[in-house]
Amino acid sequence: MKKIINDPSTVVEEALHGMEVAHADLIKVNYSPAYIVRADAPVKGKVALVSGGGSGHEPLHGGFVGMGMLDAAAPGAVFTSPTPDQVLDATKAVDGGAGVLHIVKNYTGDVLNFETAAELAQAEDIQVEAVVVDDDVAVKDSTWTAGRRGVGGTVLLEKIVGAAAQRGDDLAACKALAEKVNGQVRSMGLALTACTVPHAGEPSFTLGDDEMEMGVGIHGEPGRERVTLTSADEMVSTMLGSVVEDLPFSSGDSTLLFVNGMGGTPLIELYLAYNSCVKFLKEKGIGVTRSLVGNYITSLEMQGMSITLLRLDDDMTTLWDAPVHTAALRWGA
Amino acid sequence: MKKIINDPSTVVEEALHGMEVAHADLIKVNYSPAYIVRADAPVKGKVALVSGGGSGHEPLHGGFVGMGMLDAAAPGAVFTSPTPDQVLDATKAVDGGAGVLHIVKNYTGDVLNFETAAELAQAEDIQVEAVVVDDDVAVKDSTWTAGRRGVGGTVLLEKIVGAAAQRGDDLAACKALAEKVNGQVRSMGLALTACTVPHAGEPSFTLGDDEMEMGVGIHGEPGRERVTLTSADEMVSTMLGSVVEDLPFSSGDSTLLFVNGMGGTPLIELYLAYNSCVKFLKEKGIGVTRSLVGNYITSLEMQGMSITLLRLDDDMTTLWDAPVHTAALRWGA
Amino acid sequence: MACDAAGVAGGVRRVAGTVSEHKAELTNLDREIGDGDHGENLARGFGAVIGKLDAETPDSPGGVLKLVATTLISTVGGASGPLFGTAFLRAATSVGDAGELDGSAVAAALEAARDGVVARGKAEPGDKTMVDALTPAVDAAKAAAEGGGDAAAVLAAAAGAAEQGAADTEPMQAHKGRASYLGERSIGHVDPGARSTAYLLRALADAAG
Amino acid sequence: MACDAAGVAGGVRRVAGTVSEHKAELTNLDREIGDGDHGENLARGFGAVIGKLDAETPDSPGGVLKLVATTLISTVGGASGPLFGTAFLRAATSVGDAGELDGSAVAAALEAARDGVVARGKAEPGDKTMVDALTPAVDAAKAAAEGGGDAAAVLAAAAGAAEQGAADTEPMQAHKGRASYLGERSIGHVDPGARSTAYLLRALADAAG
Ligand SMILES: Nc1ncnc2c1ncn2[C@@H]1O[C@H](COP(=O)(O)OP(=O)(O)O)[C@@H](O)[C@H]1O
Ligand SMILES: Nc1ncnc2c1ncn2[C@@H]1O[C@H](COP(=O)(O)OP(=O)(O)O)[C@@H](O)[C@H]1O
Ligand SMILES: [Mg+2]
Ligand SMILES: [Mg+2]
Ligand SMILES: [Mg+2]
Ligand SMILES: [Mg+2]
Repeated sequence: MKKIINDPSTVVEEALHGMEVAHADLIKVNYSPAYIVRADAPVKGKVALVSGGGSGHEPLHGGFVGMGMLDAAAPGAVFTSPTPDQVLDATKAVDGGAGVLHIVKNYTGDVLNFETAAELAQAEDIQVEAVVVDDDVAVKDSTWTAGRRGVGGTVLLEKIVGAAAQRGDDLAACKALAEKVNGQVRSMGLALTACTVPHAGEPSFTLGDDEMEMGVGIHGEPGRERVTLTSADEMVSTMLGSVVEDLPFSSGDSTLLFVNGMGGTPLIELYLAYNSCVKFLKEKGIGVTRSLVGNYITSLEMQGMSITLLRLDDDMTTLWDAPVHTAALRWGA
Repeated sequence: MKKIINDPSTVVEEALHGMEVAHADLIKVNYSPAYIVRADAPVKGKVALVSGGGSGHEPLHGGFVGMGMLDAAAPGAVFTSPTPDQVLDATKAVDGGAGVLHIVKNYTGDVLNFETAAELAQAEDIQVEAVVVDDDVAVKDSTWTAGRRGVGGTVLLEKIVGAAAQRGDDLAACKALAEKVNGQVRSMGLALTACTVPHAGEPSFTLGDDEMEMGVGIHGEPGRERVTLTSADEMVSTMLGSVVEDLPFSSGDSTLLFVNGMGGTPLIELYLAYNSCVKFLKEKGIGVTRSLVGNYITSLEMQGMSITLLRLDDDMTTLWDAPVHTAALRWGA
Repeated sequence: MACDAAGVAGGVRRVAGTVSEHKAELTNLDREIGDGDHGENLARGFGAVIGKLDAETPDSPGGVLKLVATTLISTVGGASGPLFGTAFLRAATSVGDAGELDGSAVAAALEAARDGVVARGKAEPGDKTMVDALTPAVDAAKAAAEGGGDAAAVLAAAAGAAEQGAADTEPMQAHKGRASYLGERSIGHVDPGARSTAYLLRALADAAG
Repeated sequence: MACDAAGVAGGVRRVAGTVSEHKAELTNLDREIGDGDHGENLARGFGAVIGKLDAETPDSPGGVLKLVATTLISTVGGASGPLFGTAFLRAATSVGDAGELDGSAVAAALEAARDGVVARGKAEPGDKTMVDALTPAVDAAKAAAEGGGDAAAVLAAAAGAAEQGAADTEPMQAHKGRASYLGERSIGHVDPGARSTAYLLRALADAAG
């Protein structure tokens, strides 16, 4: 295992220290329990957005805390959902009296721990609603699984709903918008190499030199099938093919295309893949009016990418364009 | 070789296409010869900044083209300096009548090709000056080498001098500032794994499971020495130790600390390393007043990092804080 | 050893030792069909439990169980944190403020624990989760208690059945938790949570026996 | 073959073939002590040269050499692009508008080429660069020309000397170019630019012979 760390058991805490010092103007960090809040939290009268999940997906979620996006993030151990007290204390720290929306990626652990936190917060008279993001088309959504996973769509949802909260939408409106975004976004991932959880010390899985894991999850969970390495165009056609068919997206749609790196993929490959995506969508008559290309929801040092497509309407587009000022996404401010 | 590509010989062109579509509001791309310019180039009366170098270091330099930073970037083949005609045509495309500053990283190929381009541009009556960046303390600056390499300091220089050009500084002032920045910035890199040039198909070097390359260059050039993998704190102490001693930086200095990923290093490790750096500098009484953490000057999928330290004065700080709007760095706009 | 507050605390300490001893194995099982953190998760949780117990041991079995529950909930995270937390919480409620537990109290506590896990996680037997270790354990515990077994005997019966239950998860296809994403590829691996459940019960049984 | 425009063009075509044939070897040498692109760089450059020659062959040796020079300069990049470009440019200038080259014209052109590389790159013999292949080649070419050798003989002499010169770079420590960053670790590898220079001269000699 080759990592820039001191000790597997202090990775998350040391990285939080680094974030805190590097972004002292934006965020404050609490360590016991661990959570990150906007430096100006609580913002009175504004609906607060709290997300969280295992660490190892940086910049998700801590990198999205700030004006126009999240109010707090609760980072668990690497690939391990946070505990209820992290989420509860974060919720209390950011509640500005207008209620709190929990943004939860659909994993058993995340859902259970956020549920417990929400119950405890409600017992303390904080209004809490939750949206569970499940945009990963690689997983069959059936009673035979824990349901679709929350992946790249989470980033877009946090930005768009964050902007709505910032402009003053109330809790019910924020929750409804979050559900709408979740209903219109689909994603799929792919791994070229595995990642190594610091504590485990060994890669989560092994891939042959000419193999890739199609449909991989962001915790290195093996995906839909292990297939032979193909060209970027073919990767994109499999991934976007599933994504487009699932919603389905149709000719004339206006979309936000998000090509995301898994942490170990260089930007040059992401732009190349983005180009393949645009070609693919053009043929189908699907328009790309907004874009995001980069490493935003990652799996440690995994090489690979995920592709997320969101069907936009005018309001979502306005909210996407609205100013945001966080460590990882910033514009108009 | 595991990459998201279609064909090694079209990687750069396809990635340029992707960039062009993803950032149509910011940049225009020319393909033959290849260069990227600000969408609003030439900016009349403003000194234009042109940089360039081999591809594979993204977002450097194309990701830094835009308001407040570069006017043009000339991307060569992967790890290969651009040709004079790329640089010449880029220079002509952005000259707004106030002259053009070439920002060249100190590699034999880059220097030779930019020199030729500058001569040709001058023959066409364009005022051209050049600054050669050589901030890498891993290389001994002696008559026995090609001189120090230009690495992380380039990013900071492009931002700071870009802001000076944007506020209206003339060519002589921009050149003087560029030389001042180059004189006050030092860097050192480290590789945990090698990278693979698409055309070569094989890793540029091989490292044992417990080895790292201390002082690596951004083209996978082996560095100062191959040593046993250590803790983040020890890596930082070796790297920053050399950096601090070289300038030297002293107690009371106000600095910009830039912790850069080599392309395959996850953000969580960069923030952790940043934390180690801050601890190290604190002990020496060196203050960190500005920061940059992320993958900004990379070596394809290499795992590793570089650390850059710039001694700031008031003017540089103001220029660093000035608005910038590029694909990879954006604030205040 | 008597199944009083000190006895239960001793059992919990032994659990902590077992978890730490098998940390790598549990993590490896989770790497196969999950995300490679199960051993670490439990080690972190039971490590924190030991810290709490060192500071102050509650004076009833229920108190100890509740301390374990709240500590696991606030330190483990993941799926197993709330599930094991709920299990210990329900067990604590089940034993009330009894000063010492007999065989049937232990069996009842185990049943309450299992029911709590099922209520939270919605897994059924055969879904390849810790429920597949807990359910046979509850059945065996109840039988042993009905046969007049004391706390140690009931725990020993539960542990044996849980071990068998854990082994039986190997040919199953997962329908809950992270392993379910693997579909058929989850077949052929033992479920980490079922295995840790068996270790946990074995440690309690050994401490009691 | 006569060393006229067609002859030189034929030689250049053969160089393109040789470069493409040895592309992987040159790249591998450059992976050892550089950045792994030398073979690719030259293959891209001479590929473009062939395209230009196919479109139109200039009518003098100097014209062909100039076409090669400008094409290499505008397609190769890296250190070798401007250096080989300069070499061909100086050679073109040296031969002027002669319709056919004799032995001494070839030797003079080689010397001009080498001087151009030195002027641009500032490398001295022993610095472990292409200059270490070019310099013995120039010496051998001049000797052959003085001995009355024709163009083919001069090129053959140059090629042989360049091959030896390239081999001799192996024990050297690099002081110029990317390999210089390696310090002592550059010892024990043949310089890629010296090797490609030798291939280039050998191809020209073979075509002329
Ligand atoms: N819905 C569920 N019901 C019961 N047990 C579950 C459920 N989901 C997961 N588990 C158990 O949790 C174990 C995984 O725990 P752990 O690795 O600590 O959490 P995570 O999956 O969040 O990483 C699985 O092996 C399984 O036994
Ligand atoms: N200053 C110099 N003078 C002469 N030749 C040089 C010099 N610097 C580099 N070279 C030659 O260039 C070769 C490398 O070419 P290439 O790999 O194409 O360029 P780059 O080093 O830019 O990747 C070296 O092997 C060496 O022979
Ligand atoms: Mg987990
Ligand atoms: Mg090169
Ligand atoms: Mg797990
Ligand atoms: Mg090279």
